[in-house]
Amino acid sequence: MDAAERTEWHWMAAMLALLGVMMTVIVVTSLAHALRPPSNVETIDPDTLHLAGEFVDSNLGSAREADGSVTVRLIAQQYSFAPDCLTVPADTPVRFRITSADVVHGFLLIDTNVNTMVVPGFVAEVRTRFTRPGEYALPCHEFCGLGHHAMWAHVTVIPRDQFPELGATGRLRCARH
Amino acid sequence: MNDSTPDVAPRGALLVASIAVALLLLGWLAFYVLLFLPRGAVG
Amino acid sequence: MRGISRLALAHFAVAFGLFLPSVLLGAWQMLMRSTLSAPLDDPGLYYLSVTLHGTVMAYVLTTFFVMGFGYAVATSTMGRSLRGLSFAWAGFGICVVGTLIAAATIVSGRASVLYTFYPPLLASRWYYAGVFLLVGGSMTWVVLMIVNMLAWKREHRGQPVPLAMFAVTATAYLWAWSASGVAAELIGVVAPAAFGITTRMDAGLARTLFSVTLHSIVYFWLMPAYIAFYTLLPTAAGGRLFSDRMARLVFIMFLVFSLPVGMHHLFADPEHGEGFKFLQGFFTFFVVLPTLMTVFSICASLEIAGRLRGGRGWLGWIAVLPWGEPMVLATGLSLLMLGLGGLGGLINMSYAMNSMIHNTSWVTAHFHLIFGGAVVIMYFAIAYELWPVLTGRALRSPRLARWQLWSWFAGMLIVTIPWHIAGLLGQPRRMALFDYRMPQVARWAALDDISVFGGVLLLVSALLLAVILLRSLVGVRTESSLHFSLALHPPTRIAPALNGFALWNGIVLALMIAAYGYPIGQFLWVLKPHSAPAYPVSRPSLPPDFPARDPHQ
Amino acid sequence: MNPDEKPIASDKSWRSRSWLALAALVALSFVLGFVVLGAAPGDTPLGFWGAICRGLGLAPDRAAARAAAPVAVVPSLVAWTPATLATIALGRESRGEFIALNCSVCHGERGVNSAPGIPMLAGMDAPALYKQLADFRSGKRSSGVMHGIALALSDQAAADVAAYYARQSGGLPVLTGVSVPSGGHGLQALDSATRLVFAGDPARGIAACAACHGPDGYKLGAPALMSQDSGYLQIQVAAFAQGSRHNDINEQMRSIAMALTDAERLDVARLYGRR
Repeated sequence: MDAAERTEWHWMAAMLALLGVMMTVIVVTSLAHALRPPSNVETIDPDTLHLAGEFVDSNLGSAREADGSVTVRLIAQQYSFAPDCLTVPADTPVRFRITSADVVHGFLLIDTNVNTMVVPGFVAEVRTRFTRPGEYALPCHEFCGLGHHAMWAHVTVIPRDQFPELGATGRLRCARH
Repeated sequence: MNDSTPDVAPRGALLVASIAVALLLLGWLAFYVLLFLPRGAVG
Repeated sequence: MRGISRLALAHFAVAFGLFLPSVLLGAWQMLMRSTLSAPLDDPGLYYLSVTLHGTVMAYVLTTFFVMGFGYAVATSTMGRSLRGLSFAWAGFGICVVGTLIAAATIVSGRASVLYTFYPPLLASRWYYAGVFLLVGGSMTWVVLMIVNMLAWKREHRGQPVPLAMFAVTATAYLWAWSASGVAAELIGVVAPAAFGITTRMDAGLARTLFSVTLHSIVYFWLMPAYIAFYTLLPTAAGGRLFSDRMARLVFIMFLVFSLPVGMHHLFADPEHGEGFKFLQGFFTFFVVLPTLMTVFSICASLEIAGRLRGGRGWLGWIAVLPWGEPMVLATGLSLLMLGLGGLGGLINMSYAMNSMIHNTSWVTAHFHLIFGGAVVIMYFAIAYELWPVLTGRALRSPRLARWQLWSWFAGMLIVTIPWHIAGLLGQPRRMALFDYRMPQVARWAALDDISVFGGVLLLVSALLLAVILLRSLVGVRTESSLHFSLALHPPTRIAPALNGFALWNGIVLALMIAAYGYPIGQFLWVLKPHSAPAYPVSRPSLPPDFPARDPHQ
Repeated sequence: MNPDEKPIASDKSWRSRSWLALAALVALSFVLGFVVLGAAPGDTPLGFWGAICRGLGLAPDRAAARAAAPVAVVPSLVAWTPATLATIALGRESRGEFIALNCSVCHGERGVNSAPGIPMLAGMDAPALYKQLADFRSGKRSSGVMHGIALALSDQAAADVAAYYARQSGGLPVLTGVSVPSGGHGLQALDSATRLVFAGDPARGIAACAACHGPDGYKLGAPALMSQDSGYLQIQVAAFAQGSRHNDINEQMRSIAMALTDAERLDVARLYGRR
C-alpha cells in the first residue's frame, strides 16, 4: 500500500464515521420521538370499498375513539378525496386511515410531516398530533391521471375543546362552500 | 514527471474536501433539527 | 477505430438529437406551471410532455450516451478493436426502433403515464414495448463490454485491466442488475394487462419491482461522469490520478451499494413494513461513501496537477488549474452541483425525514440538480473531449463551450434552488398547473416564475451545445486520441478481486436477497394482495373491448 | 516502478473480508431496523418477536380500526370486480339489438336522436351503461320509468344492451384520447366552462370533467359526454348537486356538482352538448 492509498483508507474511515454520526442521529431521534415512515401493511379489496367494511360512505370522516384519540378515514380516487373536507382537533393523537379506490395517489398535508402514498389494495396509515390550529391544504402528490392537478382537499385543525363529542358511530366532516 | 509529483499527503485536497464534507454534515443537521423535527412527529 | 467512431457517433447523435427538443419540453412545462401564460396550455398536453421529457432524458439520452461512451472507452483504452462490432450495431438498431415506437406512442396521446409507468394506470401496449426494446437492446452493450474485458484479460494474463475499462464494465454489470427490476415489472405486471391477458395490475408489487431499478439506474447515469473524473480529468488538468486501486474500489462500491437501496424511494409506501425500509435506508448510507471518497480523490488529483503547474501553499494549486479546459471547468461546476444536490439526497434518504419532502418539488429539484446538473454537464465535457477523437476534426470554439457549460450551470441552479424551496413549502410534484388564488399555492408563485428563467437559460445552453457539436463536424482535420490518466503509482499487479467482478456480483446477489427477498416474496407468500383493475389513460378505441377478456382472473 | 510496493493483498483475504463485512452490515441493519427501532417507545411494549413482526408490517392492532361503525350507506351495488367486468365483456350485440327495440321510443333509433332531456346511448361506453341499468334495477338511481324497465332485464340482458349501444355509430363520437393540442385549455382560458371541463378548479377541488368524461381522458364507469344531450346533462348535474341522484361511488360526482354554481352547471352542460 503506497502513501496515497493509505491516505484514502484514512479518509474512508473518517467518512464512515461521519455517516455513523448521521445514522446515530436518525436512530436516536426516531426512538425518542417515535418517528418513522408511515408503514402499515394492511391489504384491502379496492373494488368493493363502497359496498361494505371500514370505508363505506357513512363511516368516512373523523371518528372519536374510546381512548380519546381521533381516527380519520378517507378514500383517494380519480380525482378527489372522499370526503374532501375534514375537521380534526389539535393536541390530540390523530390517525389517518386512507385507501385508494382505483390507482396510486398521494396524501400530503402541507407544512406538516403527514405524507404517505396511497396504493390500491392497501390501507395507508399515518399517526400524528397537530399543534397549530388552522387550515391545511391536502393535495394528491402522485400522478394519478389527467385530472391529477385538481385533486385537492382541506383539513381544518380546530382547538381541542371545540371538537364535538361524537358518539361511537358519529362521524365528522366539515361543511364546505 | 514522476520525479516532481508529490508523494506526501495532499494537504490542500484534504482541506478542501474536509470543508465540503463538514458543510454537508452541518447542513444536514440544520435541516433535521430546524426544519424536520418542528413539523411534528409522524409514524 | 473508424468503425468504432461511427458507432459511437451514431449513439451520441441519437442521445443529443433527442436531448435538445426534450429540454424545450422541460422549459415549456415550467412555463405551464408558472403564473405566466404558456402557449398551447392544456393539462393533457402537460402530462404527455412530462412523459416524453422523462422518457427521453431518463431512458434515451442516458442509455445511448453511456453505450456510445462505453464503446469509445473500451476500444481506446484496450488498444484493440471491438469484438462483436456487428452485434453492437444490431443492439443500436433495436434501441433506435424501441425509442421510435415509444416516442410515437407518447406523442399520439396514448401513453401519458410518465416514464415511471404507475400501474394500475395503463398506457398503450406500444409504449411499454418500445421501452422494453430500448432497455433490452442495451443488453447487447452489456454483454459486449463484459466479453471485451474478459478477452483483454485472457490476452494480458496477470495484468491489471485498464481502469477506464474496469469502470465501464462495472457500469455494464450495474445496468444489467438495475434493468432486471423494470424488466420484471414490465413482464410480470404490466404486459399481462397491456396485452389483454388480465384486466388487473398489482400496484404494490409493481412499485417494489420498479424500486430495484429506481435508484441504481441513477448510478448507471452517473457512471460516465465518475469515469471522466477518474480517467479523463487528471490528464486534462495536467496531472495524475491519485490512486488507481482505490478508484477501482469506488466503482465496485457503486455496483454493490446502488442496488439494495431502492426502497428508500418507497419510504412512504404502505406495502412495506418499517424494518426493510430502515434496512435499505441504512444501506443507502453506504452508497454515499464512494461519492465522498471521489470528492477527496478528485481534489487530490487536481492538487497534483496544480502543484505540477507551480501552485504553492494550502490552496494555491486551485488557481493555477487550467479552468479554460472544458473538462476541468465542467468538473468544478459538477462538483459544486454534486455538493448541493448531495445535501438534498442525504435529506431524502434519512428515513423519517423523507416525510418532510416526499413527492414534493424538492425531489424533482434534487434529481435535476444531481442528474441534469452534475452528471449531464459531464456528458457535455465528455462529448467535447471525444468529438475530435471520433470525428477527426478539432473542436471549434472552445470559448463557446465554456459559455455553454457556465450557462447550463447557472440555468440549473436557477431552476432547482426555487424548486427545493417550493418543495419545503409543500408543492407537490407532477401537477400540470397551479391555482395561485389558493393561499398555500400563492407562496410558490415567485419561485415558479424564477425557475422559468432558468429553463430559458438551459434551453439556450442546449442550443449552444448543438451549435458547437455541429460546427465542429466541419472543423480542421486533426489526429487525436483519448488520453487516459496514469495513476501516481500505476499498479503493475493487482489482487484478482480488484480486477474482475465475480466476487462482487456474488455479494450483490447476497445483498439483494437480504434486502429484497422478503419485500418481494411477501406479495407471493405472505400478504393476500388485492390487485386493482387496470386504468387505461386514454379511452380505448373500441369501448366494449375494455375491460376484460379473462373472467377468471 | 515503485520500489517499496508491498506484496499485494491476496485474493483470499479480499474475499473473506468482503463477505465478513457484508455479513456484519446485514446483521447490524437487521438488529437496528427490526429489534431496536421496532421497540420504539410510545407504543405498547412488543417484545422481541412483536418488534420483528411490526418491522415486517404485520402489526397486531387491526381489529380496533374496524370496530363500531355507522350503518352503511351504499351508493351503488355495482363494483368493478373481475366478475362484473366479465359479465359486461360477455354482452352480445346481436341479443342486445333485439332488446333495444323497446328503448327506441325515448332514446331514438339505434340510440341516436333521443328526445330532449333523454340521454343519447349510441356510442356510450358499455361499463357506464351497464352500471346505470343495474342502479336503476336496484333502485340506487331513481327513475320511475327506467326502474320498471330495468327490472325486466337480467344481468346478461343489461350487458347485451350495453354492448349493442356501445357499438352504434352516429351518436356519441368514438373518442380515442388522440387530440391535436390547441391550447387555451388551462386555468387562464377566458371561458369558464372551458376552464372547468379541461383544467378543473383546484381551489374548489373540482377535477377537470375531461379527465374522466373525455374528450381526452377516460375512467372506468364514466360515460363519454361529448355530444350528449345538454338538457339531460344539466338535469343530472343538478340532481347530483341536490343529492337526489346519489349512485356515484364515493361521492365522485356529488362533491363536484355541489361545488359548481348554477351558471357553471349550465355552461358545462352546454359545452358538452355542442354538436
